[in-house]
Amino acid sequence: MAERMGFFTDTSVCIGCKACEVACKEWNAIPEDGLNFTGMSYDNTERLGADSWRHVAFIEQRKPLARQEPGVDHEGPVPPLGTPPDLAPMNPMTPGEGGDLRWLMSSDVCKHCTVAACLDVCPTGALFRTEFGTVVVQSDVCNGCGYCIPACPFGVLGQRKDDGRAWKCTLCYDRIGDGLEPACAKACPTDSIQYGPLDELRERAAARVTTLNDAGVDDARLYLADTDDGIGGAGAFFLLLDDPEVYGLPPDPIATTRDLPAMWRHAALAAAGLLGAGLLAFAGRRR
Amino acid sequence: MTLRELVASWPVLRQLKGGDPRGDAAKSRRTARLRPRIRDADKVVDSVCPYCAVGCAQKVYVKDERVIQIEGDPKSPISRGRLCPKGSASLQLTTGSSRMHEVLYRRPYGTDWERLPLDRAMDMIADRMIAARRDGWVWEYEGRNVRHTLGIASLGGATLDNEENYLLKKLWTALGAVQIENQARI
Amino acid sequence: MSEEARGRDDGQAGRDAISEEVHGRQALSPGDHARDALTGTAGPRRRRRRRERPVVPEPEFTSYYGRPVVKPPVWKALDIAGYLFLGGLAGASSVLSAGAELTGRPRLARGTRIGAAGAIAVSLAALVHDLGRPARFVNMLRVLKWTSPMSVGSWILSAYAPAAGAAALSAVTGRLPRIGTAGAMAGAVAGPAVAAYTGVLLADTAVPGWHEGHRELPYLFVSSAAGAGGGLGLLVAPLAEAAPARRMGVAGGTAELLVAHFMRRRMGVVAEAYETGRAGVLIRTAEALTGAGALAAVLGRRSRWLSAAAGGALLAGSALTRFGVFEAGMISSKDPKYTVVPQRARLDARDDGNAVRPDGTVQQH
Amino acid sequence: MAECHPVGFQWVMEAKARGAVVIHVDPRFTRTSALSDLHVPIRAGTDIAFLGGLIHHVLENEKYFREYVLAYTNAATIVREEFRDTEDLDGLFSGYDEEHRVYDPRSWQYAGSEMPAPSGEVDEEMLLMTETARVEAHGSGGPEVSGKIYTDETLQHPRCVFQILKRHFARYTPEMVEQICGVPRDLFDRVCEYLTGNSGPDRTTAIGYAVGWTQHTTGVQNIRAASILQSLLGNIGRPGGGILALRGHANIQGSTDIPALFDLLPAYIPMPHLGQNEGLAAYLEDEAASKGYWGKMSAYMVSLLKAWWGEHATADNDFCFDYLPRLTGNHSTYHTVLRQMEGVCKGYLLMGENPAAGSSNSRYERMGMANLDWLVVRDFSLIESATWWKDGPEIETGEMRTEDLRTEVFFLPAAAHTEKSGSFTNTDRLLQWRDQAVEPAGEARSDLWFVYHLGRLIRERLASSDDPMDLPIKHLTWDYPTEGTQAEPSAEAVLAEINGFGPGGRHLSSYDELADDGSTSCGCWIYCGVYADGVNQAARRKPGWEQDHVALEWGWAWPANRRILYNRASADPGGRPWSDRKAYLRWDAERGRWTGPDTPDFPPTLSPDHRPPPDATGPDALSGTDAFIMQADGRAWLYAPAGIVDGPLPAHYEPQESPSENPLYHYGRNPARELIQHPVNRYQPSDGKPGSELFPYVTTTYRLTEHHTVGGMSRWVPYLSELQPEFFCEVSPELAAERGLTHLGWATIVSARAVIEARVLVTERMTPLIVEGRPLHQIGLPYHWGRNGYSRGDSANELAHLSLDPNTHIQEVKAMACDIRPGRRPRGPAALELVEDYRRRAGITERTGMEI
Ligand SMILES: Nc1nc2c(c(=O)[nH]1)N[C@H]1C(S)=C(S)[C@@H](COP(=O)(O)OP(=O)(O)OC[C@H]3O[C@@H](n4cnc5c(=O)[nH]c(N)nc54)[C@H](O)[C@@H]3O)O[C@H]1N2
Ligand SMILES: Nc1nc2c(c(=O)[nH]1)N[C@H]1C(S)=C(S)[C@@H](COP(=O)(O)OP(=O)(O)OC[C@H]3O[C@@H](n4cnc5c(=O)[nH]c(N)nc54)[C@H](O)[C@@H]3O)O[C@H]1N2
Ligand code: SF4
Ligand code: SF4
Ligand code: SF4
Ligand code: SF4
Ligand code: SF4
Ligand SMILES: [Mo]
Repeated sequence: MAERMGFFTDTSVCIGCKACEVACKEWNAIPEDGLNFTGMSYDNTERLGADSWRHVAFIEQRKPLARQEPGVDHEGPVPPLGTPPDLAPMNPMTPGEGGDLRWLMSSDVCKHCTVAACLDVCPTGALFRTEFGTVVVQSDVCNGCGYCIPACPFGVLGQRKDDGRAWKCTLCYDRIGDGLEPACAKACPTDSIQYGPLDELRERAAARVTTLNDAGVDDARLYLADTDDGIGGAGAFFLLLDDPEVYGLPPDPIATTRDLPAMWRHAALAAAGLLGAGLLAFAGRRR
Repeated sequence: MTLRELVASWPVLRQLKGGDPRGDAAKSRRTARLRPRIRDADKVVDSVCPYCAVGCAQKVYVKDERVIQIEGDPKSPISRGRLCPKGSASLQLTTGSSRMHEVLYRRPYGTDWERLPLDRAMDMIADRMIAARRDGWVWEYEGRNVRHTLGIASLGGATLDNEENYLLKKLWTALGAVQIENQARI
Repeated sequence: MSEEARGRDDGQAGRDAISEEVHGRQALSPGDHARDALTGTAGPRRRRRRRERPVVPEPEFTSYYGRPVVKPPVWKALDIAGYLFLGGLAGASSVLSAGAELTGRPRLARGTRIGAAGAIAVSLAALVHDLGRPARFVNMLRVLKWTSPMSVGSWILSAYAPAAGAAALSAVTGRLPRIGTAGAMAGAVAGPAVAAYTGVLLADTAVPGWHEGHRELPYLFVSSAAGAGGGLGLLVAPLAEAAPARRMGVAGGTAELLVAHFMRRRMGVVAEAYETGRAGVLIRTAEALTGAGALAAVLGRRSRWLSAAAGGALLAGSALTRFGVFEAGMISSKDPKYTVVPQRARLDARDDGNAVRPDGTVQQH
Repeated sequence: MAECHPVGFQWVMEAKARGAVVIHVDPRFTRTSALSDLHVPIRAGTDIAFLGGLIHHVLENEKYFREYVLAYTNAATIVREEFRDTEDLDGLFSGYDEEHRVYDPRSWQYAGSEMPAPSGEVDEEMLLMTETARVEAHGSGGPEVSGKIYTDETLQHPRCVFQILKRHFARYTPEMVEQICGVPRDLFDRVCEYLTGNSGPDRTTAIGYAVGWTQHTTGVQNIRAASILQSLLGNIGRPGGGILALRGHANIQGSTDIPALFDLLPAYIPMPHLGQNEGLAAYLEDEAASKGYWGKMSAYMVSLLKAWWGEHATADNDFCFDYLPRLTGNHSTYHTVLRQMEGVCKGYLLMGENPAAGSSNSRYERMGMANLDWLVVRDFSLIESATWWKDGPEIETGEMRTEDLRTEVFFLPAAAHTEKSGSFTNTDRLLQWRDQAVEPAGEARSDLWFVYHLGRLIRERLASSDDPMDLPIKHLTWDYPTEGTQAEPSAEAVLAEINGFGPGGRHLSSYDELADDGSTSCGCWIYCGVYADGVNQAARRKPGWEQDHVALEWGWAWPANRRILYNRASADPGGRPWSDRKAYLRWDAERGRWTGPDTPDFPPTLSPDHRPPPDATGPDALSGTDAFIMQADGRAWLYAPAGIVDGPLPAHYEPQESPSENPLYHYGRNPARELIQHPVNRYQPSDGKPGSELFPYVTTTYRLTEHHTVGGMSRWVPYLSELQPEFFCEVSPELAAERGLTHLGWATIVSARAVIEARVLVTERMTPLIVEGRPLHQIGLPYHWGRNGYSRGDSANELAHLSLDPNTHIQEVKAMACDIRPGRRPRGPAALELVEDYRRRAGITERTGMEI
């Protein structure tokens, strides 16, 4: 087994350029996703899916970014968070002072979970864990059963319309197997996406949060770096400046397969119950 | 592949032999053979991003006389291997389906394009250049030497390279044309 | 140097550059500070220059433009909910047919054997239809994974379906009765597994409306299957042979109503998904039909017609339950609320020092 | 910068990581602002007031770097008595000629200049000088100043530059900044604090700008204002300092150096104009400077003529100087379109530009094209400029009918950068070579191929002509080797010619070797050395990690591979670094030369205490402290006595079309701005004049990271198009409420020229400003769209007008006024009617907007 490799995405230096999205598409020859003007700030990709393996989120908020001075001044209330975009001029917004504004950008990707629900549930073995500890779909094996798609607690996988198969980030399995950096990380102008051995990345990330916190960026926190969490820690983890749900990420994800033994027990009991009840139904009177 | 091999490669069997059905046992033959396509390049050519003036260094990977990938060159002390979305899209820019590869011609008052062979087009343009240049020729103005022509003009150059601009400026000036402009203006 | 020679040369240099690539990054890293940039840490604390502003009520939860967190299943309702229903029906029918066989109720046995095989055949067709690439169905048996309910299900089905098929074939043709009986018996053993595993199939996803019911769903589905199987028995068997089917239908239907109730009670906010929109309509109709079916089954002991109607109602109730559960899952996965609110509550509880069970539920002090 | 130079922005992040404070001054909160420490929203078009306020602060509070200012700037130089400032003449400088709307700059000269005293009247010669834009001829240095220079080192003389500066900027107070720019006092104070706190011997501040400053009627003066500020703070020629022009296209710098521009020959040698007929000597007399490197203009010019006409260029025939066409006025692109509409210019080649969507007032461009005999478009795809006769906006409105248009159109597919070899010069003046990877497919060819073979065909046709007008073509050196199946001319051979040859065909290695006796040839003197020793220096790719931070062995920068210009100023007058922290160059007395990580931008062995003999000329006339070696007086100019046509100092003028009045001057707009009076270029009433209330909002145009210019290289590329799929406008919630605009709905935007529609993006990143006590709203329009391609939309340039910076002839698309309303725009003739209605209600005539 090679060293476990992964991503540390530090959103505090992301400039929202979307080079990661394009570099990924070019390398993996992913089909274009269609023209859809969403009004979600500068995000017209909307979400991860079969044809977007990187997705850069844009969040405009009435919140200060440490001591940054945004210079703006607005009157009037803002619509609450979670409002659909067609109803909200700016979204998601935190109610706050009209002189506060920050624009958060963050590049999302498959988390290459330690406990990966998608992989666990895949009936064909199309999804498998590589020697780098990453989770990869083999497109020649995938039969389009679609099971992995709702299994992922992050909504990463998507089904491609024309071929019905499921697709997601491979952490550039072909590249890293040959000592190359993944395409997205290589392109990233500010090194917001950092690729490397997971242990090193975790250390660096921890130091980075401390630096940021010490420098007064109190909001900085790590997401999915903790091996005790519901997915056993991710192979791709993040430094965020707000709660995960603000970025469209689940605040406390769990790999549902963790509950699988219990579920099987219940299922076995239920099946036995059915058999028993069925046989019981024949006991007693004939009419 | 013989039937035996086929059966032997059945992951369930590999699994029974102790392979992990969530790991190596599930690997397909295609996956086992996976290589980054740039490894198969016949040559790797040094290039520079064609979009903006940052001038990020690119590496162009060529296989069978076709460009198969373009990425940043980490050697560059300017860009350190990185490319913005535009630079990253250079492959699609240069090899995408919106590129035209044929000369088109619209005749005066014509309502649609027609095809025209390249050498024919070059001949026609050369003839027109000579004629328009002559038409617009001015030898002098109020007794002073001018020797220029306003009959022809050209625009563009900031996406062209130095050598192209140099030849353009040289030819143009020798023709007596002065109306040569480019994006450096606007 | 000729152009060609240079090309080759560069090719070599290029290959070197590939190894330089990763190496290069490292070589650069000591001086590579861009990633350490800090924004907003210079200067004085921000001055508050704003007046009071109208306050908007605190939102219930936060999301990214109201977009779902998890992906809704790509399955089509007719295919998959239909499959769940038919699989359950088949499983329960097999149990019935075996019982009928053993207790000498030929009409019931024959009808449920054929019913089970028919149901499983259609359900398999639905499954294959739903696969984006039906040709690849064979890949289902590429591996055997206990972690994948669909894999387990595939293997169960590949045991069950031939058994049920053999049983039915023999019943229809009257040939090879031993094999038919063996098939029926095997089907009776595998059938309940078919009915039960589908609960796990749904529950083992991140769909809140399903996963939050992961303890109850297998019970719900087997009860519902029992209701349907009983219903089928009532439809196919003469009054003289229908008693077991009646008992199974009534028991199944009643259990289905009870389990569903408890399940929703435990789900918290996610239960809303079962009460709103199409899911709500389906669930309410299913409950009415199942209740009515069970009642009619009890009352219709002497009426072939009422028994048949009860059977039909139980079948329909069972089917609608699956469609309702399916739909509730879809609703719950399309609204980020159902993902975020329970998870946030869990997190907050943890932060407050409350114990969180391994399955993620909160144990309050 | 994060938006338009994203990969370059990594160095800003690098600086931030080392503690730099980043300030972003922009009307909009952009991706750059998101990563900056301070965002200053500013009313578009008011940067001079803002920078003027900073200069005021520096002068008033004595925050300037006195030693630097005294040693390296012209602060102490005394100016002519005749000079009058805008403060004296209410917005005009002395020498203004109302009839021609130009300045006679003679009164702005230093005292002691040999120029004749100003007559107050502009002669034709002067007009020509102005129109043919001598300014750009100084792209690599300053213009000539002649005569003896008087100075007052105490900076007390009332006519010394320093005192003039103080008086000129006295009214640019923080209050005035607030009133004009809409920048609140406290925000402005913080900028002052950061800026001055980060300048001096130990620290430097850099200023980066791009077209947010240049695309104004006061474009050049915006940059002049920054130069004054940076010179006062001692931030030029030093590491971490400077004014960084973030240039545009991949080779925009190269196409200025080897100019596809009407007024320049390669390397900023001015094109001769009508008045310059008396031969080479007289021309050189006119143009060359007596001191500094421009003093060697004769060598540069003769070598250029030798490169072009080879053996035919001899001392006897003035090296064919007469073969050069003469300028007779302004031949810039917008004036060329006038010639097209007049029927004078009949043939047009578009090689990599798309004016039908990218040029200001694009309708004006199409009108010109519709009157051509023939048009050649070379591009990758069928851009708007190639298809307007078929599907342009005028076809939609019914103003033009395809069947009635006589223009003959040739579309020739161009080769992409991977399909040809050549060099690009990036924004750091760095030449980088690209190798051809594959041959272009089908009939696509490089522009090199096109120009070379077109020249060859023309030469074949004229070979037997004995018309004297054809001699320059017949005698032209045009014998490049060709390669490959497509007979592609060798780009390296062209580069070698650009670099130049010495006697015996030796490749030159430096412009110091150039001579004016015909023994050397050189196609672009500032590029001399790029092919030194027959090695393509631009192709050098020594990895960054094997070099120091200056990385002299990556590519090749002009001039002479220097990376920081005027780097002599990084050391004090005695040749010692100003501080250890900011050390760069130093004088090594033992070895008798300048040393440091960079090529010295100074004669390498000229000692700091060298004083030239009084009669020396050219580089020999430099003293050991004349750090600004391309300037005729060796000094950085706080005050520009020559070379700039709209004033020696920047003054705040309102944009051509502005909803606000100028509180400083009666003459509220740049008196020397260039206007084009034409029916398809009507101007709106401005600054409170009746009718201006119909166009109450400031509009600015800009770029998005995901697209490139007018989209020829991005709107056709699906991976980029999907990232920004539609044309939109950015407005604040307040403006949305005021005008009933809904998020994701449509907006119709109207100017006196056109009406367009855009999707609405309501965002708090757009903030209302308080200008002159009233709220002012700004509208943001990314200008990338047009009607062709994969992602399509209306083009913002339909709205724009032609009012140009008089120095550079650049259009003002960064600050305009317009109206916005909800809903989609009318189609067909109704669109014309709507615009006509606005014009009628605003009382617009051909005189509107033409006031001084
Ligand atoms: N992604 C991308 N990158 C590009 C290009 C591209 O099209 N797309 N084009 C390239 C080219 S050709 C060029 S020229 C450069 C241009 O690079 P930039 O000049 O950076 O580009 P713009 O976005 O046009 O303008 C910059 C900013 O100026 C602001 N602005 C507008 N008016 C004013 C004003 O009056 N004062 C101040 N202070 N700011 C103002 C705008 O809001 C905008 O944010 O970019 C190059 N790089
Ligand atoms: N409103 C408004 N207008 C503006 C600006 C603004 O900020 N606001 N900015 C201005 C600025 S700075 C600029 S630079 C211009 C840009 O305006 P344009 O230069 O007109 O726009 P581009 O789309 O860059 O056009 C370049 C064309 O060259 C083609 N091309 C690329 N490479 C080659 C090649 O090698 N050979 C040939 N023959 N063609 C090639 C591309 O496909 C593209 O169509 O827009 C200007 N207009
Ligand atoms: S992660 Fe990097 S590449 Fe992606 S948007 Fe952010 S800065 Fe750009
Ligand atoms: S994030 Fe989702 S798709 Fe990625 S490994 Fe985890 S479960 Fe699988
Ligand atoms: S869709 Fe493909 S990858 Fe996903 S679970 Fe099914 S077979 Fe596995
Ligand atoms: S690692 Fe590779 S596959 Fe994954 S997002 Fe990055 S570029 Fe795409
Ligand atoms: S990659 Fe981006 S920043 Fe670099 S040169 Fe290309 S367009 Fe400019
Ligand atoms: Mo530009």
